[in-house]
Amino acid sequence: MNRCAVVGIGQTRHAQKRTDVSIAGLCREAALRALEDAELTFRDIDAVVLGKAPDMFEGIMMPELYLADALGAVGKPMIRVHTAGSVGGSTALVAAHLVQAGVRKRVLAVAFEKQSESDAMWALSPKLPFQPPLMAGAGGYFAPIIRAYMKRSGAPDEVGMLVAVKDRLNALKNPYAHLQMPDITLDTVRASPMLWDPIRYLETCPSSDGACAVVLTDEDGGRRAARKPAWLWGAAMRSEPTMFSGRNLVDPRAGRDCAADLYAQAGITNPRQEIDVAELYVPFSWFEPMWLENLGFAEQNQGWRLTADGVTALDGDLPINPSGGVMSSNPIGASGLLRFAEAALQVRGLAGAHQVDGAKVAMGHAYGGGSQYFAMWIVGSEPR
Amino acid sequence: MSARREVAIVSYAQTSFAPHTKLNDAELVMEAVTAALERAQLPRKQIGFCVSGSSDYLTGMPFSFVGALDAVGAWPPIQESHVEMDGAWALYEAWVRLLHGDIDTALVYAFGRSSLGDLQDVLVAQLDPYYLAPLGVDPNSLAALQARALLDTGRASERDFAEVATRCKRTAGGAPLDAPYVVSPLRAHDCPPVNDGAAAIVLAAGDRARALCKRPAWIRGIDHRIEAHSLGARDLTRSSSTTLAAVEAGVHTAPIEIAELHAPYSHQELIVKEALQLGDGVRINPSGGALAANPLMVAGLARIGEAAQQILDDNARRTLGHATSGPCLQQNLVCVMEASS
Amino acid sequence: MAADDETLTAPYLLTYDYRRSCGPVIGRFLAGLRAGRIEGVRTAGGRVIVPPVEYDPDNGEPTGDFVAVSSTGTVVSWAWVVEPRPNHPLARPFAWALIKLDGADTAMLHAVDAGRPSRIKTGARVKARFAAERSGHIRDLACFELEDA
Amino acid sequence: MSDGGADDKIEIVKGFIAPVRLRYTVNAGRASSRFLRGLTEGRILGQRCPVCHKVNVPPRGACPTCGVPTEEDVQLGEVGTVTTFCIININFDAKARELPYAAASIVLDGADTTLFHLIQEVPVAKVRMGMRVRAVWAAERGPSLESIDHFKPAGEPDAPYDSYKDHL
Repeated sequence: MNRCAVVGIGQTRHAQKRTDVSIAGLCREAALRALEDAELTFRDIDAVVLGKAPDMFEGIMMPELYLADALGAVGKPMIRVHTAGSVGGSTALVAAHLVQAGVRKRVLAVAFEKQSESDAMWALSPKLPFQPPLMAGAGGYFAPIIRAYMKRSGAPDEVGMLVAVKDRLNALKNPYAHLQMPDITLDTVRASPMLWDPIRYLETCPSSDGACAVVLTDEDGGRRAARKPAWLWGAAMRSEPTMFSGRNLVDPRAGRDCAADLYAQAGITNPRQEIDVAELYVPFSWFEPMWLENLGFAEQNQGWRLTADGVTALDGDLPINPSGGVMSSNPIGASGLLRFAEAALQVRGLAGAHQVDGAKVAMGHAYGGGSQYFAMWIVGSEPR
Repeated sequence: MSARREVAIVSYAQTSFAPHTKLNDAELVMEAVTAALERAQLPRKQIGFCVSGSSDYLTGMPFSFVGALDAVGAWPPIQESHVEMDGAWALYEAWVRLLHGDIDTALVYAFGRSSLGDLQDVLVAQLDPYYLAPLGVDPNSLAALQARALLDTGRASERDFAEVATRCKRTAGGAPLDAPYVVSPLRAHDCPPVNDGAAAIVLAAGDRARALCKRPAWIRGIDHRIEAHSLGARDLTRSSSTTLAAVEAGVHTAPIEIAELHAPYSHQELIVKEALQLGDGVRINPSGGALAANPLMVAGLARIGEAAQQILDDNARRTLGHATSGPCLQQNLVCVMEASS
Repeated sequence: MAADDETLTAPYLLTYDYRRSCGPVIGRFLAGLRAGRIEGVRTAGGRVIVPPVEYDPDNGEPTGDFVAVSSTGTVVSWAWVVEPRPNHPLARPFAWALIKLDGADTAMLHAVDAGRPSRIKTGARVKARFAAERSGHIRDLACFELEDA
Repeated sequence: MSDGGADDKIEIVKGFIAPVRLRYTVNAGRASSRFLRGLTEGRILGQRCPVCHKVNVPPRGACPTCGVPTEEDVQLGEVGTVTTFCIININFDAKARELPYAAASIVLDGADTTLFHLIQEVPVAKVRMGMRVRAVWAAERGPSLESIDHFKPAGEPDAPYDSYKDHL
């Protein structure tokens, strides 16, 4: 398997409504920034991989067709990936697979969502015949899982609020982040409406328009990169069914297996010690401690202690989501790729104000569906 | 770079491509996947990588691929991916993944129920949302514009279209030129039927392929290319992306015996055949192609499966499968298979 | 809701009013249509793309200045619609056509109100018919009509 | 429809409304049709996997972990255990419900997977994990999970955590 390097990263300014751009314009904003970072042009790209969540968000069936010209894909291979919420991560992995297999030298991965074209709540839950009635919205699926985690771990109610504050304060250091809430405190989170008990309004992610793009190259491209590259150490994906007997939604086995595969590829035996920073897909604040356990950063029922002890803060020992994470920007299709891209930015030392000092090994993580689709990568500042 | 790993199709199966099915997506996929795995005698739990192709817009429901996963038995958790495209592109992804060398088998499946909506309305959603979709221009009309452009070049006639239709549809009495136009210059016999169905392919690498199959269909080359979306920005009478993909896939290094072309409209077979530079000795679409049965998101994968089956059945030594996506052959994939490694 | 011997079926209407945002290039073109004129955009290579896009369709590079083009042009290809569908621009039989406007290097797709199929052919000259009420939408071009009509 | 401004000054058009109206005929498939017919008749049907013998409800015609077709129908009890739940303070439903209300994952007696449904006839503050609940059928039944109007307390002692901990 060939080495793969991240040599260009771009993202849009994320916002609730980017009515200043077309869908192509949104994607190009990210793609052109990634190419600029890599000091490449569309002519240098061998293949384009596009990811986004359901087509019904924008009402465009298979938008890779309409976006081919805008993304410089004419005359090239173009693939459209869709693996639910993990799609941004899967997009990066499908692109990396092309390089690792030696099929392409330079691949552009782009993921986006322009939620302002519709209403995600509607697109996720149209009134379909024969389907279970919609009783509780998206949070209604995850709130019972969080309750189960709280009961099982004995974590105090405050942990979810700590994550909500920490991620929003991190976002203040990220000029691309959607939410900019300088005044957020534990008290404002606590006072925000309880939407799906135990989830409060400020413990949920926003709905955003945005795109992210990454340029991946082979080893040669990495060594000749315009700026310091991030080197791919491991890449893994896992899926499990939506509903089955004995399914552990708090600690899904697909996530555990995916992480185990990832660590084996990257030669990591103690993720807590060996990974310097992680960008995890945390759409509800409580998923930070849950994923810390699922990914092996903490023992079962102990993940919340890392959060409570400040380990996951930007100046902590294991910073989680220094970019502000999904809690601060959530263009659904792009959210996974943003996690992967932010991990790469960290080991390249290019994360700006939210840079973690001395980050050499970073993890990007995405999940989707009913906590059933997982995509992850580990990148390092040096090749492995 | 070291020599690429050898990857082969070791089994293919499909459901019937009926005008309408009573099965849901998972039930359709179950039928195709089970048959493909049985033919390869590969237990479900030994599949190394799984990838599927489908489109939510066929049924109007988001996340349709999630439910179809039930048919795979994804436990313990599996390495799995999905393209919102024809399954032919899923096959490409599986081929790439097998080149890595760490896994030896892959399952590819595609499913689509075109009969639930009206494709002439649904496929409008595939178009540029600012300039084309608001005009409501339907796929038959777009294909007709392409057909007219081809007629204008003098390279084909309506009689040529009818001959393609007669051969593919095998209808009694052929395809009469006095039949009324649907959208001129296309008649009903020049347009694809509406079908539901699913198809599955098992891929294996190297010795694993030899162990699973007496006569694997080795993938000698596979490539795909896309063109500009705007019809006015390209020469509709040529399929430049097919030509590019064919060169990359090594179509011309040796003669092709049988080609399965994904040409939903009769004139598109002529354009694709020309783009592939296939000689007159090549048997085209013995399966009937997409003019005989066109389950969207499946028909492209089925072309590759049918072309592979000709090798598996010892009917041919070198075959070609082609898949297309988008209006007027915007995106094309070419897969060349051979009997011996 | 119908039931047959085996499976249940039900009608389902997928309906939503999407909110398109145009950005500077499409938005300017549509503003031009609203004002009764057609504009293209020039690529670095000098081609004029109509309707304009933010990128060169050949290589993805940004496009440049707006260029006014004629509202008359030539039919490059056409297809005759025998039975218009409800969402088509015209309710009577008409032609879809790819039309290369004078001054443009690419053809645009629109409807031609030609009356009957024998009146249209490749190479026919057509001119834009603007809608009486315009709102900044591709359908501000009601259709095209034959120049010699 | 656009929200652009006056012409001549080339004030660009910012956007427009793009209506989509697509008509489909949804087909429930074999397994769901049996389940939905059962609900119309006031019965909750699951399907047993011939390999792992687990009973899935709602049945989808396949065992999701074994990947084999499921055919054997199993009629389930109307009583089950709340495995976990949430309390909803905003309305998502077309039907306006009195807020707050509780929705729970319920493992029915005889089933191995959970159904998600409303819990009523009890103050939300009293809903708890392990609570035993009973289905209350709607006055008018049809091929929908809404044939069960809600679940109410069954009046039985709570189930021990160990009995449902694998159904979270």
